[in-house]
Amino acid sequence: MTELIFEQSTAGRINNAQYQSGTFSIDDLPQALLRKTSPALPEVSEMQAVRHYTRLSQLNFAIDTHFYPLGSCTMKHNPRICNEAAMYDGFSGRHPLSPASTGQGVLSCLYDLQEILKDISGMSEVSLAPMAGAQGEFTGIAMIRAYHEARADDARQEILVPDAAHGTNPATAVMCGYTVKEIPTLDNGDVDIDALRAAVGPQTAGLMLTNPSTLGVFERQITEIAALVHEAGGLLYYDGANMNAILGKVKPGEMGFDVIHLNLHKTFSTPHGGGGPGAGPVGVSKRLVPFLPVPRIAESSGEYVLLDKNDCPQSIGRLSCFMGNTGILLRAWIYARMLGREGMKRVADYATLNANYMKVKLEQGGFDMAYKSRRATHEFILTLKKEKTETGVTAMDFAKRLLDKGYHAPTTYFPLLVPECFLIEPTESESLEELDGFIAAMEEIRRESVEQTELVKSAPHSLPVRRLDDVRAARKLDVVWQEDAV
Amino acid sequence: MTELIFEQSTAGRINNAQYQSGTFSIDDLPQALLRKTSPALPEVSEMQAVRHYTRLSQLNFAIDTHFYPLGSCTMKHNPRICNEAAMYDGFSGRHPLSPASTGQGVLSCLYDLQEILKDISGMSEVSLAPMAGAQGEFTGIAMIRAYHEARADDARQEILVPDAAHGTNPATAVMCGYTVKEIPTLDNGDVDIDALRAAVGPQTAGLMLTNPSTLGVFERQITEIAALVHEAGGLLYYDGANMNAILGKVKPGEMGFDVIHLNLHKTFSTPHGGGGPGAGPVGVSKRLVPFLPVPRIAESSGEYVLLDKNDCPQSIGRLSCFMGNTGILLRAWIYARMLGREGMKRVADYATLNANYMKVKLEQGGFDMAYKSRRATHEFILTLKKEKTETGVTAMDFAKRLLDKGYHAPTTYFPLLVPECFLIEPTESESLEELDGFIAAMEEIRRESVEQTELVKSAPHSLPVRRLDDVRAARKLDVVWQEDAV
Amino acid sequence: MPFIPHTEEETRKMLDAIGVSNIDELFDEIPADLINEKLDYVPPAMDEAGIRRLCKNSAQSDGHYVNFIGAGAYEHHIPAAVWQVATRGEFYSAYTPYQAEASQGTLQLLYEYQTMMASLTAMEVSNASLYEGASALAEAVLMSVRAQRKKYRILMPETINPAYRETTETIVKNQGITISNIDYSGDTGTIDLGQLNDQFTDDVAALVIPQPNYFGALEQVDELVDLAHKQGCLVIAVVNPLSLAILKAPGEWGENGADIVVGEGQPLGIPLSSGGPYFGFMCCTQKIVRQMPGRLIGRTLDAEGKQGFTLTLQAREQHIRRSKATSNICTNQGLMVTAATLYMSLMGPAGMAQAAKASHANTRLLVEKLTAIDGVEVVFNSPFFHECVLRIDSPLDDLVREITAEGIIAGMPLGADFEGLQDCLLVCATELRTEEEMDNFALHLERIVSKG
Amino acid sequence: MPFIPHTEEETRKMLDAIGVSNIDELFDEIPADLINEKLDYVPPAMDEAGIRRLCKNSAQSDGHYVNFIGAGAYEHHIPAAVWQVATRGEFYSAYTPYQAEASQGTLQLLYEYQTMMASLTAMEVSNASLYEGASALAEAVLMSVRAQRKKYRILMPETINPAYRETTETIVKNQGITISNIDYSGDTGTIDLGQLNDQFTDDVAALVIPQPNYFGALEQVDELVDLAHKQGCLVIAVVNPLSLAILKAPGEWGENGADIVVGEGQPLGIPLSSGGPYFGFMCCTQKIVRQMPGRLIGRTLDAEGKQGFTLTLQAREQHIRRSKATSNICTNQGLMVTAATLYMSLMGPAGMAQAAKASHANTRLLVEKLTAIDGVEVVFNSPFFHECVLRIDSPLDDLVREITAEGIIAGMPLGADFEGLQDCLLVCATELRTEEEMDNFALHLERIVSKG
Ligand SMILES: Cc1ncc(COP(=O)(O)O)c(C=O)c1O
Ligand SMILES: Cc1ncc(COP(=O)(O)O)c(C=O)c1O
Repeated sequence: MTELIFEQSTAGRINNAQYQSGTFSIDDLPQALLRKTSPALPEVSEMQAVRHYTRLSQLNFAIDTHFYPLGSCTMKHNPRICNEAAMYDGFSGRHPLSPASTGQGVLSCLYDLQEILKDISGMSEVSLAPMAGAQGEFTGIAMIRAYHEARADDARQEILVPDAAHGTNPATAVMCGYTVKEIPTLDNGDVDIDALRAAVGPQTAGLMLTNPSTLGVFERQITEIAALVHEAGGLLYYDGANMNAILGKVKPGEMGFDVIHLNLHKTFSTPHGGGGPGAGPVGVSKRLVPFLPVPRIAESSGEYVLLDKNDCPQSIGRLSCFMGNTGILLRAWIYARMLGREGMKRVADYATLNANYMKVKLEQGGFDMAYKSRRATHEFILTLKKEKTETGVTAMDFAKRLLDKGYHAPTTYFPLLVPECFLIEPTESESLEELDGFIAAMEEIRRESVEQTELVKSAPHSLPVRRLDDVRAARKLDVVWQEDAV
Repeated sequence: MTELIFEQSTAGRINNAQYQSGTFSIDDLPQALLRKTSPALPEVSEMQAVRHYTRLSQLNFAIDTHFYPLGSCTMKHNPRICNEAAMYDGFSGRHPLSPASTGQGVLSCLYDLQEILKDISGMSEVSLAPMAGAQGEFTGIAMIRAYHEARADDARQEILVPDAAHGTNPATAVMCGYTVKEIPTLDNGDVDIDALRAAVGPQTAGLMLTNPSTLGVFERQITEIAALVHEAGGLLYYDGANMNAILGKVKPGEMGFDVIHLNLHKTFSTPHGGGGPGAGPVGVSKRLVPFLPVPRIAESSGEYVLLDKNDCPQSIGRLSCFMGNTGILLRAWIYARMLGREGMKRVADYATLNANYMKVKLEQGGFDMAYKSRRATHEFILTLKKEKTETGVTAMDFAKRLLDKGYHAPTTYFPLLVPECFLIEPTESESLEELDGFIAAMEEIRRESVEQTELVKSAPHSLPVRRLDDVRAARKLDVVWQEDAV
Repeated sequence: MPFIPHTEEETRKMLDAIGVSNIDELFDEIPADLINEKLDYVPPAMDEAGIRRLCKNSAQSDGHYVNFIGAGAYEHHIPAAVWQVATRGEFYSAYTPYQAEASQGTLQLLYEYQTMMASLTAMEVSNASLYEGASALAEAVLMSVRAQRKKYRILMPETINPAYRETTETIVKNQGITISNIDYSGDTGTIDLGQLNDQFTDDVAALVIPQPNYFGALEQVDELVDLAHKQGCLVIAVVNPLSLAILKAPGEWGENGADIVVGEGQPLGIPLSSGGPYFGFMCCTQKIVRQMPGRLIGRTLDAEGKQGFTLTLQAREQHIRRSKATSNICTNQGLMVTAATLYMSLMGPAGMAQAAKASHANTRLLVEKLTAIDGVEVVFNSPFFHECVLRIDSPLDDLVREITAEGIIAGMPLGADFEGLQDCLLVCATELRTEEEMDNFALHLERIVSKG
Repeated sequence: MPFIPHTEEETRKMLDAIGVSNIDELFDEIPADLINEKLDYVPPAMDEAGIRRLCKNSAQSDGHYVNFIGAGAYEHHIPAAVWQVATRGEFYSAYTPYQAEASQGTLQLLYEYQTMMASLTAMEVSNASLYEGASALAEAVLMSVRAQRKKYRILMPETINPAYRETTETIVKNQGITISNIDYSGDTGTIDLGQLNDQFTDDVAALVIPQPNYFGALEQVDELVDLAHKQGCLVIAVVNPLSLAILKAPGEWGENGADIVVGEGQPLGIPLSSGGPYFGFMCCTQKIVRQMPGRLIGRTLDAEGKQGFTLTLQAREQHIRRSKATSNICTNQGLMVTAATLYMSLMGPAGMAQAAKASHANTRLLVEKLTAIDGVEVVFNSPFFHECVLRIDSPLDDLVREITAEGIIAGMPLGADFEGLQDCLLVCATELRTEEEMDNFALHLERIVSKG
């Protein structure tokens, strides 16, 4: 059933349990400012709403139902205690502008999280304010800009970004008023250091780097790269979306980065919620501390306080009305405390073990790896170029057919560098049995793509809908329901 | 995927988050009393457990996903606030043997529920102790027995039960040491009062009656029946499983009943939970008050207290270790308070409206009603005898085909009196749209049973399994998993 | 109207279809003098915001106490996933799986539950639940009498939870069954084997053995089982399911094991909730499965030979067998069993053993701390699982009240139920009790005892 | 290992398959001097029982306060079904619906959400969310500049929430955009139309209109919109979505309505949670949809002509367009939108209107009660929605502190953000505030003010 909620609506139906009793006058408000017609929200009973959204939910693949090896997204288990605790009345009921004295409980958790993130990242200070990775990036690059400006180093108008970078990196640089220069990648997955050398200069504000990169390999020349950029007077930004690969093993601060963001909804297992919310804390080296966004959480003689613009005059400012995605930060903190000191490294260990196992097995099964000679990090790239040439079956077809077999598809067609690619990230929380099942499904699909090409090309066959027409979606834009519009 | 949890288990896997750290010695316990081999419980990760049971849950039909017109079971909407509130720490964390002073909150709710149930039932006193309808019946009949015994009226060894009664009624009478005499039903659905007259006598301990009866009609001669039984010295037991039909309209106490039970998991909307828990409070007229089970909740100068055997020397005793299904009682209380005075009657009104609407529409659609001339109460019976004769398609086939069409089947083959019967109870919480959908599905199946008989006879086709072999289940009893046993 | 979706227009349309002019007409078969729509007590309706406020206040007023009380219900850790998954609508709002094909989720879960319980108890069969522990014992007694025919006496030790004995009496007394008490030894707090020996007359259907017993002490189960079996008598074991992660399973007691095993399922992931809902479990040997009460799930095949699950042996049950059924039970405790199945899966054998061991160790530590106080001593010299009886030289009622005021539930006073134990308290420390909490308890206890 | 399922044996097997002897070898491409497994701060692991205890204590210590504060986040009733359904694993643990066929649940829900928001604001298009209200305004500013080309000035009234202005400045300042402040009238607490008129120079891209504004007062939106449009300037409306159940929708302001509508979604079923996660919403006209940031869900057909839903106009987004994207946003606030969609469905238009009306009525009642106190008066003579500025003749910092000690959050002091409003407090009473709570607030306020 995919009837829309609006199609189940009946004019005049009221869900009384949610309907405050009493009549409340708004006669004192000017008629001209009042709404004349009721908004076309659904008029359904509580049962209809619950039934509809329960049934809708069942149409989703999710970590709680399926293996979900979406590369770069780190779809790991979301412990249920995190959700429970973040919803405790004392946490969920607190108004953001209440005096800090009424929030020592939540602030103590957040402060502890800051300290934990400092420890694992090797940075001097951390701000929890950014609400997702992309906002973390914005924050970081804005701080780099503020740093250069504070030193009146105004010629630096360029941000360097490897061509393999996530789309948010160049988009962020532009939002901060920079131009973007792409640095090519070598065949072995490392940055082309000669090209980099040629590109850096007095115009360089900084370099954004993901390490391990989005190619699923560790950038081995990171120390040289850092030196190059620093020598040119630029700063280094670390996109920490792949931190899961090196958690507890390598500290970005020690690789030479000046500013980093972490995706807590990835590495720290907060729920992805069908597209968020996330949390993208930033960590900075000493010289960038003054520029951190406000509010900042600080401790002063055993009390937790919020620092504002008056306390931090050089701050880049606020990123949101309040202080970020607190409830998500709480979930991440709980997860971090449950991992504990000894558990951090294990995350990287087993995420890497799972990825390398899959890489080797799939290779043995005849699939081509984009970076054959390299170790996988927590993820790796498989290219289906050969399969496409031989049978016409694309990475997209493979992806859709995987859905039929009960596996969410890996990330497809990203990074753009690699043709017909699958970016596969199993995460540490999946069992050997699940990995073997996925590998077997991949091999099966390859057989099918030879013997039953059409079956694969027309997949999926067992989902609520068959393959959807994306082109039509963009051409005949229908983003708001009106009766009989399809 | 219906792989069993045991098939996902790997020896030695530990779900550490739930594993208390530390080593705890049990060396002080005698070796002979210790377990030698670990129980074969699943060894899975938290994610595996969550994924497995999430996926299993999706295989169910439930009120939250489907129309579920299971007659006699009153599958109405379960408001989510009831679940939320019953799980509040203050409620869910209280130990049952804590002093009553630590439970004034919960006791005040339960006491209020007692008073509400007294009001709607017209009885003198109510006990919340019974944990389901059947235990309510047991309690009631045991009190009837205690009453006769207290009067040394020892010759009464028989309980009268209409042949249409629910199976729990005769089973209960036997558990209380009585013999059961069945009273036949007339073609119009009323009790055969002449047969009853002939059956009552000095051996009669009492009569158990459901009104509206399980035939979906109101027993019109209830006043005469009560007089007959009372004159013979027997007592009247009211099986309140069908109270939804007359809530706020008729009080069982005023029909002449001496003792009743109510199924709160039906009339008061507590969750059915895949088979329970329920709550089956009993209400009694004055003469049975001394026999009520313990503990009883009473009020004494503003404080709520529990009365025990010392306070109630004639009590039939305890029904359980503590005081019944408190958490379910709380849910029922919340529902009752949300209905409120004005809402009680509406339940009966709209449950009855829905049932009569379906009855009329299905009749117009050509289906035969078992009690054509009668009003439906909150439920009604349709007989597929004609369809079976004409096409060989049985009520069971209809039921299974309904599942294919996205509707849970009504109660089938009960009451046993009516051949090929469907006992249909829509409840007040279903919308007209849903009722019309069901009616259309029924008509469609009738067409199919003529044109595509085999399709119907081999239904279901769209569920996780095809029709299951119940005979094999009983013959080759397999109730505990062992590898490779199927 | 709360929870009723009808608009006035729809109501009108439906009335027209039926051919009546208003809803009241639909009740025209009810004798007019029986209609009474007047409610005197029921208060006006409350919206959800209002009832939530009221409930929060009530729950708040009951507060939060540190429990050192067990006596049949235990505060254990419950993984967060248990209730978040168990209350998914598909489990929460489904009913008894009468349409097996549309209920494979619940059915497979119950089959898995049965397997877990059978394994935990080392028995061949488990049913899908009974109401709770005490009434489960009553059902076991009735079952043993059915299985034994013409034997109507049950040997019930004094070491059983007294509420279990009372419940059993209430439920079985009208069927001509006699319950004979077996004394306990004042030294060990366990069944007095000497007295027991004299009780085995021909009419004894079964011996009940609690393990651990009400005093927390461990019974000599091997000897007891063999003794009973030698006398042609069935054995009904009453056990704490969590304890079975470390204690010998009833199916392995003595030569041939217990015949019926029952108990309270609450320790397996069910919150205390002032006493319910919990669930009773029952396991037995294959031989007497047809005497078993309650629902039973079987694995079978579908029309295409694929595995599936269904209610089975329904011919034992009231809805088929009516007055000849093995019990009148119908609705059982499905949702609680769902939670328990999740609990056992999430904890696994190692997690449950750890919880059991930690409870044992904590109780030992507690006993050590409390008996260090002058005027507090252990009563019985038996090994115990996670409860222990202490004799305290201070008026118990006052003591309990005073300690409650400190936010501590001290334990269960035994005086009301056991002669000679007037000054005794049954205490318990599960794995959730911290040393700090124990020290705090000890501190207050010392203060009170010393001033007494 | 918490959340890692591998047994030692499996690990061994996997290492063998890879052909390495231990896990560390898998990291052999990382320069050895970068490996640093030493953590100085991170404490040892806690099990779930331990972390639950810790969280309960922390949450408990934050206590429970009666909120008379709004200023951008509001305590409204949230139906219990909202979060019980929204946290179902299938919503909670899924990601951005990149594989549309396997994400129809989330996609259809988001399409329904877009429809609801479009209807509520009377706009043609809604996106699938931004982070929260203030950054949504920043995105709207950027969007208006893109749509207007070569115009880089934004008119921002002083009546906007100051944190919105600050956030916008942070986000847009590096793109050469100037933000000009518009004064407010000291009488009405709304935009000073006179001063505004002078500001319309050629380079103005958009006028921002908050409704209700930060002071709770209602702006003359019709006039403002028409004025701006006449000047070739876009209108960005910043609205409270719940207020739109009763207030005129931005799409209907003036002759042609607002062009972009943004705001904070929190009032639609999201708990306060110390400030997040909430969600920002954004609606606009069809004309400028290609300038919109964020995800957009479209309805389309599948290979068999059946309706289905998918991400659309992705060419605006960073993962396709990279440096030319409309925004860098990627992860948005999906789960919050899920909750809001449930909220709007459960409340319906009537329920939301009722909540809005009750909030309005409660705030009026509160203002009446508080201004009955000597030394407390209303500052602006405008109609207000559910917030109002009061001038209080008492040192505000002390007052707020004292009232907090009584369990009441008194309101938002305006002195730090507004010159001339040093002694002013912004108060709010949503539908959840009872008369008893208001009386209690008044009582304490009176006590403090009178002694001052
Ligand atoms: C490598 C990389 N960088 C940045 C991001 C952006 O993070 P977010 O989606 O939280 O904004 C992502 C997430 O998709 C990513 O994978
Ligand atoms: C008419 C009738 N009586 C009694 C019962 C027994 O109630 P319970 O299942 O709660 O034991 C039922 C429930 O199925 C019923 O429908």
